[in-house]
Amino acid sequence: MTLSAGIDVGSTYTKAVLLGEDDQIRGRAMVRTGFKLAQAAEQALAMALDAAGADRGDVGYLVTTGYGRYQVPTRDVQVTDLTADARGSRMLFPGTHTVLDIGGQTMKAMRLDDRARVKSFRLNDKCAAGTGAFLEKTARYMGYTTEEIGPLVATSKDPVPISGVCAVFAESEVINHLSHGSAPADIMHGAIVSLIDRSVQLMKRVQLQPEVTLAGGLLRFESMARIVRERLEMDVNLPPGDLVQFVGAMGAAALGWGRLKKRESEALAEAGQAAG
Amino acid sequence: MGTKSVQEGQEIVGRGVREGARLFREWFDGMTGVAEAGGTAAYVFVMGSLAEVLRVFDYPMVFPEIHALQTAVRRASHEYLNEAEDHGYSPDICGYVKADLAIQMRGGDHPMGRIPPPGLAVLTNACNTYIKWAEAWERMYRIPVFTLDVPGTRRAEAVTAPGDPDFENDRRYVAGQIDELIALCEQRTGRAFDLDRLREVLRHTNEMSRAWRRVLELNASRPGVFNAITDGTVYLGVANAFRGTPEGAQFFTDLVEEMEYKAANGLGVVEEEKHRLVFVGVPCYPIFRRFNELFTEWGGVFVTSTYLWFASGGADLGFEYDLERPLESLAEGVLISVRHAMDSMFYQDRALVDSVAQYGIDGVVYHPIKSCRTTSAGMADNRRAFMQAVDVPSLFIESDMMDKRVVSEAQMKNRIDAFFEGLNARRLQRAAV
Amino acid sequence: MAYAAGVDVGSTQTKAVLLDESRQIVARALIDTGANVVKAAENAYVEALQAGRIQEEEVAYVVGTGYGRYRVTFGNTQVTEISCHGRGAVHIFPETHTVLDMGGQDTKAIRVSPTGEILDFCMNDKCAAGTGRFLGAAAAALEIPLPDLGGTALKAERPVRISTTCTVFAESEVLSWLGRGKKVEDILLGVHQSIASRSIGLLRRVGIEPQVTFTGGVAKNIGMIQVLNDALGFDVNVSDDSHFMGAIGAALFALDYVLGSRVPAAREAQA
Amino acid sequence: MTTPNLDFDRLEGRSLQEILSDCTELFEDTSFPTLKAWREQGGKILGHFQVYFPEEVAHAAGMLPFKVRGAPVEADQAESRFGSYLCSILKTSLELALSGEVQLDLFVSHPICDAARNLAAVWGRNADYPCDILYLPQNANSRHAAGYLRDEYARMLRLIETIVGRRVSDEDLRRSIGVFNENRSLLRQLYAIKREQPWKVALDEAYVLMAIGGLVPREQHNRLLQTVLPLIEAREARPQDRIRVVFEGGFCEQPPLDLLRTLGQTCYVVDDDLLIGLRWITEDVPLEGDPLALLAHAYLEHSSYSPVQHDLRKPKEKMLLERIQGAQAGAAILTAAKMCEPGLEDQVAYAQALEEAGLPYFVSEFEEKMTSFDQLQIQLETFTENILFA
Repeated sequence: MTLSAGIDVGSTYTKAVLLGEDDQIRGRAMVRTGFKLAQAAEQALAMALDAAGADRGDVGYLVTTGYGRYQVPTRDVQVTDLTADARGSRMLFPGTHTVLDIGGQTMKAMRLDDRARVKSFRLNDKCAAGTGAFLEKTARYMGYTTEEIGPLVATSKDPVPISGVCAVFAESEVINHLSHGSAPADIMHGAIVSLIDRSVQLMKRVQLQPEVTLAGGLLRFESMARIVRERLEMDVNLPPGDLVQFVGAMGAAALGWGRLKKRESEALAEAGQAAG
Repeated sequence: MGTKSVQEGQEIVGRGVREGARLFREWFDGMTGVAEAGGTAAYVFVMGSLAEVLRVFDYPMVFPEIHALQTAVRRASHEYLNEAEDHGYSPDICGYVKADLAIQMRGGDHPMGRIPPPGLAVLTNACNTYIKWAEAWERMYRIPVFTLDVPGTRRAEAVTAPGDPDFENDRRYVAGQIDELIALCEQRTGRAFDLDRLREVLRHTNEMSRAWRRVLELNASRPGVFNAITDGTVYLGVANAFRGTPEGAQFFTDLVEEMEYKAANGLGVVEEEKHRLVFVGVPCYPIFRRFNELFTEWGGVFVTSTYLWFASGGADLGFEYDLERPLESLAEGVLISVRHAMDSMFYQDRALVDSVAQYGIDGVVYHPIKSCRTTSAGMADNRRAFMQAVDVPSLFIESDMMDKRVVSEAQMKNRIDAFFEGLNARRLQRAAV
Repeated sequence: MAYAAGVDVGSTQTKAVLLDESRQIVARALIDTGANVVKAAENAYVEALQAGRIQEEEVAYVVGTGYGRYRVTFGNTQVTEISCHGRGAVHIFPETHTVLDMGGQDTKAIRVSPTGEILDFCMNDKCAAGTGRFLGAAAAALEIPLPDLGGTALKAERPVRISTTCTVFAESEVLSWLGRGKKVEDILLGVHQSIASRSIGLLRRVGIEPQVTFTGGVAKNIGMIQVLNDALGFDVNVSDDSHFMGAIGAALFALDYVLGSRVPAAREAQA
Repeated sequence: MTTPNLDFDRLEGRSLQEILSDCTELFEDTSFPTLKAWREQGGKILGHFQVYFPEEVAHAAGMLPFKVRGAPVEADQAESRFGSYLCSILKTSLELALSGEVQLDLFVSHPICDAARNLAAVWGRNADYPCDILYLPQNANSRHAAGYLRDEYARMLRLIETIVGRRVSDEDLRRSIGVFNENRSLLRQLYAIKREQPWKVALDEAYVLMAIGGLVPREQHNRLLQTVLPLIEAREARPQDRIRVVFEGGFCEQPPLDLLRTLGQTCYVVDDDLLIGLRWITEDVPLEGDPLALLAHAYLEHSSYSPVQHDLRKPKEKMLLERIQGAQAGAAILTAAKMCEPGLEDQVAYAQALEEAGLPYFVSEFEEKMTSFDQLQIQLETFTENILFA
């Protein structure tokens, strides 16, 4: 059994996906990244292999992506998360032309051409006001964990406006709202709206075209996708369940198949030459 | 003035703000009228509008800075800024530029009516961003753009005067360009330039400048007779939109009467004036009223402001044209006034030191803004020089005149409160000595 | 005996201090602010009362300060923490002319008169980049307890040049330097130097006139003290009560009222 | 005193690698040893801030024209003279003066942007030598611009004469124009190599070679280029499969050298506007006639475009497309220094024009003081991956 492996070494989680030749997922796994990146990558890969009932020798090609893409010595090639996301999104939703990826530290918007190549892209400025970290800080400040963000916001109807000048300064805004009696759910809702508004702006900057597909860890909360739909006033694709976190790894694995086939045909050609 | 009856007095007090608001409304309605009739306007800027020339050709005039700031005063600027940013304009670009370009993209749609598109743009180099802004209209509308280049002061200690060879070189250059502007207007309108009409316009401008200068001087009285930020902005609107018109001249003549009356009768801006302040920079329009309250609730009154200097195109100098030689004098006046507007941003420390004595200043409020490097980039250093020259406390608060994302009222209040705590403590300390 | 109290409600911690009429500190309390600001102020105050075995009725005047100063519902008046830090610093170190306060989300440079009035001040405006918060984030990323941070930094030999980006990115910036093979202490010293550099920029705005008193939570960090001393070319004053400085200043303003020696500035103006 | 790292009289016989490494060392030396050496020898220095300064005028008076272009230093002192919303180059440039690392006899800025005019005023309040603004015409299309600019150059020359204490003749000016004509011609040759055989010289190498011109007497720079250009031509190097791009956005604030290295490893930068202030006159200035008038003419008629020059005949997006065509590039990197208003404004027009022309590009921002390039690297890789492979 030959498999192509994609490993997305993100700043918080490392995700691995194994794809068969039919583009079907044979195994996947996710581990916390920590600060030993290569180790996290190997661990995620090993777990995915277990899930697939395969072993390391079955991996015909290994593509890494994410912020630690260069830290995995066993890789065949690395690609950026944008390139990987583009491919992964197109696999899941063939009509995808725009991808929005919101991670802990970065926010990326990209527009794809018909061959799933990234035609135009934008990253958030190097200021955390527009990233997931902003939400996590707001939640933590009010005594909630990141995982509680989703259920919390589901109870809110009326977002409190949060300006989001600076993720740290936002705390004093939160204090202000709390002491004026605003509900934590509404404040959290406001913080998400402020974040989503930034992401919508980023998508407009790449000249958004439907369909829009969401990727990235922060979008695992159902309420996020709902708010994106509301602010964008259009439907968006959301990969089911925790698959939203695996879009990059899937895309990387798919790119791996492309390279694998190219390598095989080159090998064949070479063999042919040698024989002739 | 003390002889006026109580009734007369009641009519006079507040007339400037009332009339100013009415004129301002009228001007916007006029613009909407032009836009709805499918017309265009001459786009001009507050620092050197060249109204004197354009009025002769009866051009309707649009001040994009003013319609941009009105979106903030009317709490809609963020919508316009977002739209321009969606189009690729960076968050760090001037908010006025972005709001205006968004207005253009919306076909002139504005909270106060409709803005006609430009048929011609006339600008000076008083702000370099004017030039970049006009380049955007040029691309959008393929219209002629005329930059009247007014060389500024080369060194703080080398301000030239008529007669100096360096001044005369500059004057020649400005005069030559004014001729070219006139030729452009003639060509665009198909009308010949009318020198008598120019004289008439210059006369109205002279009356306005004389009165404007007097109004500013009258705020040296205690208590201050107008608020340089709130009332001052209304007056500025008229000074720009009605420059060179009989209405404008009349408004300022009346305003002098009002201010003289208030001065003579000791009628101040706030109930109890405790601190006389100078404002340096452009006001915080997204929370305009509240911004001012943060000061007035401590008894602080802005008696003058560099805004009233540069945003009137240097009209505070009160330059009066010589009607005997209108064109030569126009070149000289434009050069001197626009250069003065620039100096009141780049080399403002000395003027501020002078204002301390003239207005009896207790404190200076510097308000650098994200949008504007012209007014803001030199402010910290100007403040430093000012504080070294005189023992007057100052406050340095950064925000923006358009972008509420960088305006944090809580942060601002904290600093403003501390500033007044310091001013009060200082006063008590001095009283004790 | 009448007492005066100062309650400083900051974004992360709330501090309360009680003074007696001879300006001696008789009690302190420090708690995390948390989500309920009003409660935090009350709790800190009550804790201080208990610590000093003082009845609430014995406290004649309470001044609130800090971001939550208007939430000190039992306070008699409010004074900004800028005034309070200046006042507190001069009380503890009478030769103070300049105060540097590094707190959770902002850094303040304050020039004060010999009696503790504010002559000039500057704060970071645009965002929290380069404030003390960066240290907390770096400590978390490197899994070093906050109190050990400064000591670790001082072991550095070749500090890394850190560009002061957003505080929230401190973690990834620090990790990326680790990834590039830099030593923990070299990275940490770089972080300290970068924050010190920003702070000195603020100090220069108000003018650096010795003595300089260093206050706020970060003043507990020996690394920061050392880096500041090196950069300034002289030693800054640091008190054991550095993080209580705002509350001490507030209590001093309250005591003015009690003793009638002078009317607190804020009260005067907003009456 | 540190001696200059490079001995311009002993270039012969040295290897290209040695010379390049010395040049890099000199370029990165933020103590500016060549300026110190010049002053030790009794020379005077004119520091000019970006972009369009006629260095011939300073050279003719025997002054060393020093290109003030910021430096990778902490703006410890300058930070307190400015607010938050400002580009880095302004701060670090002033820092060089405030820290005493760079001592000048005259500082000149132009009204290229609002920040630069403020800089002249700030510098003037903090320095004990004259700080002047050379008011370049902002209305390049006026019939009166050439005459005005000639007068303005004459004013600058008079100011310079008061500093050096001697008259500068037309002959002096012509001699200097000759030196600079040669310098510009050599730089054009360097750029021809970048265009035609980009594998022979790395982006950062070519950049450093050019930048040395802003630090040393131009005669020495000429000698350096004369020695080095044939060595580069003779280099054994193989072309690689990389995309050819134009880099736009380096006309004023300069990206850190590491950023250029990162860029150069991924693609061939076949033309750019880096340090355009050292080569903005695009044709030889004639040696016959009134030299100041000829220099003024060169500014108005034969100068490189940039976001801070306004000429109705030269719409910037059209000029960029010409640059891309001229260099046979297939893509563009549109970048701007953080907080650079003119640069950021033009990005919009550039992007639109490239979009219409169907040329791939990406938009980014940089800062002279940046130390991590993750963000840029991701953009660059995504860009090239999607052009070359995917």
